[in-house]
Amino acid sequence: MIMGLYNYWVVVVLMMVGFYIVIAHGNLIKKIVGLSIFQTSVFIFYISMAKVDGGTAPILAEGIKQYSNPLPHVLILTAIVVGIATTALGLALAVRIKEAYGSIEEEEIQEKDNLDC
Amino acid sequence: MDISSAVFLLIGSFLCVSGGVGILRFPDFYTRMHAVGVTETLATAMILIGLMLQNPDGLVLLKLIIILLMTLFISPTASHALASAALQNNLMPELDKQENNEKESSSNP
Amino acid sequence: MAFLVAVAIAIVRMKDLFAVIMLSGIYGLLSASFFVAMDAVDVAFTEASVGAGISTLLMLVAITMTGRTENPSRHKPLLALAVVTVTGSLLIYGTLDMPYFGLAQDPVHLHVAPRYINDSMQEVGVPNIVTSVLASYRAFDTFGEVVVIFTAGMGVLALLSVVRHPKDIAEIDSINKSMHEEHLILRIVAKMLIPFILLFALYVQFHGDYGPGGGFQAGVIFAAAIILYAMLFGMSTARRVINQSFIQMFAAIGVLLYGSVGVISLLNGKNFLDYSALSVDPVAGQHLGILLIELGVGFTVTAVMVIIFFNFAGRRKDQQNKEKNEP
Amino acid sequence: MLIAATIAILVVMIMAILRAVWGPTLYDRILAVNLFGTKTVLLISLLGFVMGRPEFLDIAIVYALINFISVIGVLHYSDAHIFKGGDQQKKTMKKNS
Repeated sequence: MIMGLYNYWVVVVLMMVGFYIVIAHGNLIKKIVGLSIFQTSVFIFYISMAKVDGGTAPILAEGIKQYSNPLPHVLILTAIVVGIATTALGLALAVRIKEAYGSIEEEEIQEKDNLDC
Repeated sequence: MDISSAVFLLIGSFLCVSGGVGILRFPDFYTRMHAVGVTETLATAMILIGLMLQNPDGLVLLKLIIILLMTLFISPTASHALASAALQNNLMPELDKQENNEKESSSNP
Repeated sequence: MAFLVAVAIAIVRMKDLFAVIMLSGIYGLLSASFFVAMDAVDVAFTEASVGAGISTLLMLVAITMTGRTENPSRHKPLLALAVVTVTGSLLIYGTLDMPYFGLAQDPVHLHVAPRYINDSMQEVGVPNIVTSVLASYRAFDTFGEVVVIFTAGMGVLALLSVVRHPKDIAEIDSINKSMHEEHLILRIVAKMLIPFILLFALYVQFHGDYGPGGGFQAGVIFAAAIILYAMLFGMSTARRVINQSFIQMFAAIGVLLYGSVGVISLLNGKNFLDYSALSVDPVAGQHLGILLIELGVGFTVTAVMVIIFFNFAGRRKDQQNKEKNEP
Repeated sequence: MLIAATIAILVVMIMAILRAVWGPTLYDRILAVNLFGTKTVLLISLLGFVMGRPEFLDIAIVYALINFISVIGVLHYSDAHIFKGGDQQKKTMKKNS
């Protein structure tokens, strides 16, 4: 019973760690790292759903009956690459923000915005 | 065959663990570097040879050999780069502490 | 299963402020080994090259531009903690209804997957089910992903590209001269390794039908080789080898190749991206289609990764130059 | 025996993580990541044998390559030491030297 749901709990914990970083930290780079942790936790969730006991990797070979579910693998595979692309975009935004505001701390950026208004 | 493979694997894992203990317990960066750099290559080679003895099958053997070769190239290079970068950035080994003297002198490039 | 414990240990990372990037590299490696343990070899392949390699590098480059220290947070973390705890416990409550891990009768495994596992060999003729699902059954999705990647690359280009500065011939010369002083060993080893990496990337690209691999992974590995070259031999040298506009064209060619395969099958009277139209024998057509599409994916991913890296690094150099000129 | 080796490597990985979290200097962390990467290569190859499908050593090759590239990259970008907020780094260095 405990082992049965253990994976999902770890996923939840990881996801919450990522979430916490995103909402509690002001540094934009840190936030991006938090987002990527969140993302990875979703990946782990999908992949552990795909696992079948006694199954092996979904590459057909002779003499193997039980395969793991290939569909989540496909989804996650593309998601990872898209994830890196979006992470890069986020980092690019952070770099531009640094150039424009001289800081990547959320509060300082907001202060500067308030001064401008 | 099985026994020799087991022996190789055991030696490899022992070296791994000793390297791990080294990275945890040694007092400064260069000694840690020493512990890791020396054991790492040998341990990897041992374990890979152990695996090769497990399964003498064409393509798998080839891939293992490729991994072995690449490890032999890569890990000394990486260690070298790391040590020289640390040295260039003025990270000095702890030479003044009495008890560390011997270890330092052997690892200081 | 021992892995999950290790993954949980990785959580410790959040307390650390300066080594976050290093730890996120370790985190990527860990999650990739977890994927191997979970039989998802293709995913592990991708995560290995992406999570551990490229994303660590990109974050590092970004950090050199934005500064390394993080201000201590002035928020009250209690509120955030409360939100997180509540959400977390709700989610855990939700998992209680989940089917247990690894059972073969899970609803997930009963719906589409059996068809992929049982019929893909006859219909597509590719042993790697992940590849056949990725490139044939769900090719439309993958097309979308490729376009997303392309768009992200263009976004980075729009945000970070610097105005073309004149080619620094002087810099190339100085790098060539410094060859014997700095990074000598590194450069020689890299010179030996880079052809091998490129060859291996090609192997991954074309072996994707039979083993783990495919366009996404091969693209990332290819890009990693180019990035290694750019780091060790200087950006200007790398720019001379791989022209910026050329690589931009390459990214577009990848997407176009993918799309045109779809259009060809449309013109031949089948559905969009139905490769059976490409050849008389449907299975051979599928083979050809998958090959072409993986090629398109590989092109785009390589080009976009290289674009992203070049723009980050070029931006950084630009900033450095400005700093040098100002004081 | 395979299992024993796997467990040994897991133990070393935990040690490397500890060092990476702990590590007083930047280079300690890089060293730990490097060690971790090599151990992951070994772990993947061992896992392939444990699970009885050793065809997937490609992944281990990728790991070895990527590990090298990322170590070089990290060094390249930390070597330049143009960290704008780089006081911390200098402080730790002084402490250590």
